[in-house]
Amino acid sequence: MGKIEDVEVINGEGFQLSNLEKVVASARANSMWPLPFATSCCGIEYMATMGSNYDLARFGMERMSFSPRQADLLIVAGTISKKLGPILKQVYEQMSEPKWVLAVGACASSGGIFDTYSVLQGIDRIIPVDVYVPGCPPRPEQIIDGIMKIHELVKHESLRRRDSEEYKAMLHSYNIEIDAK
Amino acid sequence: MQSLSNRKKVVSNKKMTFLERIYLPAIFGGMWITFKHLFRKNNTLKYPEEQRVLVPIYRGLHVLKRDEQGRENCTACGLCAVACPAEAITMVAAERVKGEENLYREEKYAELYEIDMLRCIFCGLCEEACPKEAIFLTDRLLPANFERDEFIYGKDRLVEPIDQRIDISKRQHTGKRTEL
Amino acid sequence: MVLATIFQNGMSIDFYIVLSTILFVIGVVGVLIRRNAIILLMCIELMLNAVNLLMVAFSTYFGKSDGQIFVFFIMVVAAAEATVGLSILVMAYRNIRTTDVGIFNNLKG
Amino acid sequence: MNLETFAIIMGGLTIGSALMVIISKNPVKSVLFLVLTFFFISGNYILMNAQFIAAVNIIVYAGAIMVLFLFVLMLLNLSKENEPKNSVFVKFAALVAGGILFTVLIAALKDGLVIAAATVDQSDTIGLVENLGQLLFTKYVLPFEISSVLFIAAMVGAVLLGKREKQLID
Amino acid sequence: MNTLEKQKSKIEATVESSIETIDGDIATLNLGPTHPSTHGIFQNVLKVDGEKILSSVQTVGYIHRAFEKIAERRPYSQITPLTDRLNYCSSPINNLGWYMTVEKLIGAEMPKRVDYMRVIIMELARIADHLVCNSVIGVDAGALTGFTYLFQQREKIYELFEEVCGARLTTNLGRIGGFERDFSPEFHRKLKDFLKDFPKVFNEFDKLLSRNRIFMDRTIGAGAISAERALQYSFVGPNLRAAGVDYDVRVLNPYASYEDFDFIIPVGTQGDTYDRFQVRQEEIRQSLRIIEQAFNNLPEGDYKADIPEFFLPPKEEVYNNMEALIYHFKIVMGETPIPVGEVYHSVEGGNGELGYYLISDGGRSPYRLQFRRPCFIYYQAYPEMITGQSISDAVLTLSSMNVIAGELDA
Amino acid sequence: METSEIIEKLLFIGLLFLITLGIAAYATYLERKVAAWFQDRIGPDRAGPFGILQPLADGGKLFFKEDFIPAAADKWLFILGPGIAMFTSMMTGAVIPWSSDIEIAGNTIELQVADVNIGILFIMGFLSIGVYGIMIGGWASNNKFSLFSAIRASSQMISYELAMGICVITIVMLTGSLSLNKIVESQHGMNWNVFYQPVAFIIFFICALAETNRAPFDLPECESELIGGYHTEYGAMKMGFYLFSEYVSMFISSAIISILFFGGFNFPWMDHFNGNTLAILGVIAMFTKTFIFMFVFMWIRWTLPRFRFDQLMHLGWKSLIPMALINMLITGIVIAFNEGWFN
Amino acid sequence: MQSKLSNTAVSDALKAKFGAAILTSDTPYDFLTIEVEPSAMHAVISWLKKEESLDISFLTNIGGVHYPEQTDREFAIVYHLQSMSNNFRMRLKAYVSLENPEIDSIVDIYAGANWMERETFDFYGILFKGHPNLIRILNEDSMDYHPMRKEYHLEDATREDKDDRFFGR
Repeated sequence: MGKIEDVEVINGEGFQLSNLEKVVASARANSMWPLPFATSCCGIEYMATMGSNYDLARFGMERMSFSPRQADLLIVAGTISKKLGPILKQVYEQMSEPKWVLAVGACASSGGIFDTYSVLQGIDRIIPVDVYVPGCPPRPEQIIDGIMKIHELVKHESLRRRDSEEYKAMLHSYNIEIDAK
Repeated sequence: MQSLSNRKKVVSNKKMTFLERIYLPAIFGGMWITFKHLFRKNNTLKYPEEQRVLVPIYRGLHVLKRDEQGRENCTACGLCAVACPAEAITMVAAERVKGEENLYREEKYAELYEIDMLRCIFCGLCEEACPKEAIFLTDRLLPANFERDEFIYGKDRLVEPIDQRIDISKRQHTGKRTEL
Repeated sequence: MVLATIFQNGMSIDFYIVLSTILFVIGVVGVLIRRNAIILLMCIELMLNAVNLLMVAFSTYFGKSDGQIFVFFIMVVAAAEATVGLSILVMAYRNIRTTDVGIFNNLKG
Repeated sequence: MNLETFAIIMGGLTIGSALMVIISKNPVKSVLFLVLTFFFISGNYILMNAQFIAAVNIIVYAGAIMVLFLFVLMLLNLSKENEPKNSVFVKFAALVAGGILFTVLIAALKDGLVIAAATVDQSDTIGLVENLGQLLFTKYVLPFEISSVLFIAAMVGAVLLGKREKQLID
Repeated sequence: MNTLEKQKSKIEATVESSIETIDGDIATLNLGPTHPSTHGIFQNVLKVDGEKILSSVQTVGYIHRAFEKIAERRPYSQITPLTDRLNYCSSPINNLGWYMTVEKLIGAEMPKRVDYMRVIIMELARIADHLVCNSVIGVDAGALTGFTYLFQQREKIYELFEEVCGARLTTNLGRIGGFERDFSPEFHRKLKDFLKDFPKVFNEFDKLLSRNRIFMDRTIGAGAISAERALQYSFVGPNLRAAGVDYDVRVLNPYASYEDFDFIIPVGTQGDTYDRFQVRQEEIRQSLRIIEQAFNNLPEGDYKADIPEFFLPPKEEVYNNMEALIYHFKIVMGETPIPVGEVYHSVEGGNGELGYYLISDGGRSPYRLQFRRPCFIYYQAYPEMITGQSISDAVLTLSSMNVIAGELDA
Repeated sequence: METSEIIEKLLFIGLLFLITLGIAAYATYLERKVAAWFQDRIGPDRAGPFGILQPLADGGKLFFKEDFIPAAADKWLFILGPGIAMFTSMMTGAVIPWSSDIEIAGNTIELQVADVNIGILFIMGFLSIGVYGIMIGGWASNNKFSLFSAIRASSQMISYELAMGICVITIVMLTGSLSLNKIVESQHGMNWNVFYQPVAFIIFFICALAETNRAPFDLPECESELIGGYHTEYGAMKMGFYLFSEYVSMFISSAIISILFFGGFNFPWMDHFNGNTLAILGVIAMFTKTFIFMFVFMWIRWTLPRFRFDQLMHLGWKSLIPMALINMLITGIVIAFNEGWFN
Repeated sequence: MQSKLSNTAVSDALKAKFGAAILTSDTPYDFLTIEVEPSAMHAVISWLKKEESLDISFLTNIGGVHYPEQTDREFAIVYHLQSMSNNFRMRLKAYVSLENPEIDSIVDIYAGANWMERETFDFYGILFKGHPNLIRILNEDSMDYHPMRKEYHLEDATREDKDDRFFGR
């Protein structure tokens, strides 16, 4: 994810899905339970997205899973410092497959204005990111846009992808072992 | 403690009346409030299908303006890059050569102009800093994307297309002031 | 709905005598071999239940309700015993941090 | 499958789960097996058409007493398998004692049966609520009241025991 | 040693070792860093006996972003986006407080109109801040619906900010010396609508929780702190007022013409969660009053002060006027001379006295800029407030203190 | 029993099973929609028209999610927990009379799986062991939050069962039978128990909220304190089972409330109908009442804040049980008076 | 609202009480600023709190400043104090050297000073004697320097996507 692989999933062989896979993929897309890893400003915009005016529930996402075991989508909203990095990685490792990561806002995606000694310059240094949402903080529309992008990804993912060698190799490049939960 | 300001007023009353003690009236009152909302029209924006009209001065995606003759305004002075708190702007200046007068308004122009949209915090300081009416923030939203590289917006995506001009006339930094 | 009892279907009472005796003996053996006080209490419950089973079996077999009434009283005693026993255990655990009867035994005096 | 085989299988399961109660290393599992045992015993009650007793057995034993046991186990966090072992000799002695007890009990009960055999009257309605209630509030009304007193005493005792002394906290 | 003694020592050994190995009824519970109730990232390691908290140790700094270090490397104008991200629930207050600090340093006088406009913006921001806090108390207590009602109103405040500055949350609103632009007619219309609609919804929310016994039982006595202890811990803002001290920077050290407005300072009695909730509720009402007063008496005048060396000239002049162009370059490059000196200025932020301690050596960026961050200071009282209470109380106390991670960790 | 009778019963059980599952699944949908309506939102609307495929999407997703058992957990009990939760809540439905008998092609079909003469005790029994699902799951997860939740759940359920049982006893005193069928029959037309026992109804309703772990008594799984409570460590379909069982028990509890207090399948002017029409109208009446109560369950959840644990215990032991006892005493005296004991 | 105390009154009172320990007194922007001998700081703050006529009993904040050019006075520790009843604010400063950056902790006077002092330690490495738990608070424990000192870089060295030439710094 995050890396070259995505493109393959969308354009390559993963594109031809069987009917079952299509059904499962659309079920997954319509029922993504998010784990909001909200640390700062973007968390407030995420709350606004949850609220009545934008209503994440429309996407079947109002059930927040604070337990990583039940979550499908890790929404990282806000600054991730170097002190927090290992915790984020642990949360990611605890999530069950299939899992996706949405980096919301400049800080989570790249460090934003906080190019400092204490801030991680983008969470993609420690975990694979599927979709980045720009903005500081992004408007709820943009967060929803990111979620739609994730849906696009989910709907084109084959059931076997998570067992593939490429996927394992990709995780390995982040020092994440499949069994290390 | 004595009052510091002479304006103090105790606002929290912790004594419960009998009706409050037996839970039910308050519970039914609360349920009545939520019940009324059952019939209220929701004001949810169905986002991808409906779009909210943003204020004209919204600080969204940048645009590099052209003048009336379609020439790029930017003269690569670098003020925007200096003013950027996120250090997201990169530019390489070049001298205009003969024959390019219809492309660039000033004698210098930006050969390369990149904004790292993931770094950008949309504070609008570049717009304020620009002395040449070249860079503006607009009321367009930046889409999410899959790859970090795709957020480096070069001139291909920043400069307004010559046939689809972007209206920024309502922003205050155009020199016109919105009157009350 | 009223079903025919198992004895009317030709079952012998011996079966229940053996069954409840075995259960009772399992309870006794449990008391003897385990050292965790909570398990001991549980084994006592098991023994009481073995007796209950026999009571009900006899009561049905003889067509007298008295046996079943006694089951209620046994249950009452069992419940009372469990509450008091467990609260003693919790109390003891708070003081000596164990539920090992071996250590309870040594704490006298 | 007739009722008899059904009863025998049920009996076997009862014994099996009762054995697991004392064999399981983990007290929580012991509790769960005991609950299972109670279920099988209730099954036996139903076979004898003692429906009321069966339901009460589940409600009281499985639903209340065993929940209490489980609650205490969880409260004290005793789930770790750190119970000290008795010696093999003790275990052997316990088995022998159990065997002897078994023989004696069987013999005694068998005798009792022969004496009473004459009075057999296999009615299928004695387990019903009406009959039990009638008996409980007429013939056994005194024991019934006494048992309620016992309950109150047990409750008071449990509350007093459970109350932590002030000094312990300070 | 005889057998009896041996036996005794053996027992004692067993008992002792079992105390060590079995942690029994005292458990360690990790509240955070990603626990749902923290609403930000900080950690509380609780020692609990059953549900009762015996002690608590906090770890903070999980989103430390080195604001004060950044501030030493950025020109004055670029520090505003930093202040946005301090207490992000009410960033305009931080923005304007920062401008006022710089204005104090350079000795600029603001026109009345700027002051009044600032008051309107700051009070709106305060409402937004308190709305988040109080609705989150509801969410943590299990009543989600009130949160959604209030957030619809909060969205309206966002729209107002958008009208002024073009952004919702991290506003970067205004400039040193005034505003970027005047309030637009649309802003006036929206503000009128807001003042009309908001009280209804707000009262609905109030009715849902305030006098509901379940909520009262949950909050009364939860996380109480006496006025003496609160002062010891340098509490300020609503949390101090809940303890009964009517300290408010707006009244005692008025800035931005706050002395012109009539409002009361709501206080509580015991400093518990219910007091904090009620104080914030009343402050929202008072803020509405202030906004009404300021809005109805909005003076005529310019939306900026006359300080050409600091306030960017209008674009028209930059294009046409050499002097303006020079000012423009100087301001953007940060080369305008700034007086040497040190100032301390404080405003009443969403969480209390938000102070700016600025040392200038005349350079383009501050020599030292320290933020007095109320969250950081009062969060250290949290263990004292929750010791002896239950986990549920601790959760509610945390949300009622309105600890904002951005402000806490800087 | 004849073979045809057994087949008929099996068919009915299968049908009931499917209906219960379907209703539970759509209760999740309804809950999300109702919450959305209360909160001025839209709720799920992208999975199918009006989002009606939302439960299927959730189910499909959970089914294909990685099934994970934490290394520190007790494997068998970890699996057993959700199983028990689901089983106990489904079993309760077995004794509920859905309507009067129906006649198809000359066969009389009872719309009840088993007319046990101690039906109400059967329900109480399964309710009381329902807590095992939560306790086992919470304990087996080997997570402190789960354990806390398990402890909370067990003490909460035991406490509220008492008051609930006392309310049931008052109803039994009125009816004179433990059979649900008899209880329903005694409330013919509009002769509903709620008019005689309003206090018992309120207490029973509160206890039902507590027994099904619904707000304001959802302490075992309140997310602001215990993350997910007993199901913190559960993912995939096992967690789905837990969520599902909550809705199944909500459905069954609503059915029981309508049977005990609102006349079950009785409805006003039912004497004008007979035979199959009566039975079908009865089914409709029964389901209408059940759905109304499910709605009220949701309504309460989205309105009220939750209790603190000690306050919950106080409410149970110090208010509800004494009130229920006094209510039972008064009922007994009135019944005795009516039967002429004091003459 | 007007302050009930004047700057001169407070500084005179302090000079009368502590004499030589009060090094300088200034009022930049009408804000009383007093430099105190580091060793006397604890006593001064404690006295200000106890003295009822002044009642300067609220600690606003504590911060450090690094002046690398001033030898032996590299670090300033700045205390902002406040009297709520008199509506009066003042600033106390003490300078310590780079070799021996030590000052007495005031946690025993103000409980709220705990984290402020920890933060100052974290940022500058100033040691507060008598502090109960002087460890890093905001930064990682593994950090081996005090980042707010002027000689250390602000930036994260790992950022690749920027060209410093453009930013005039």
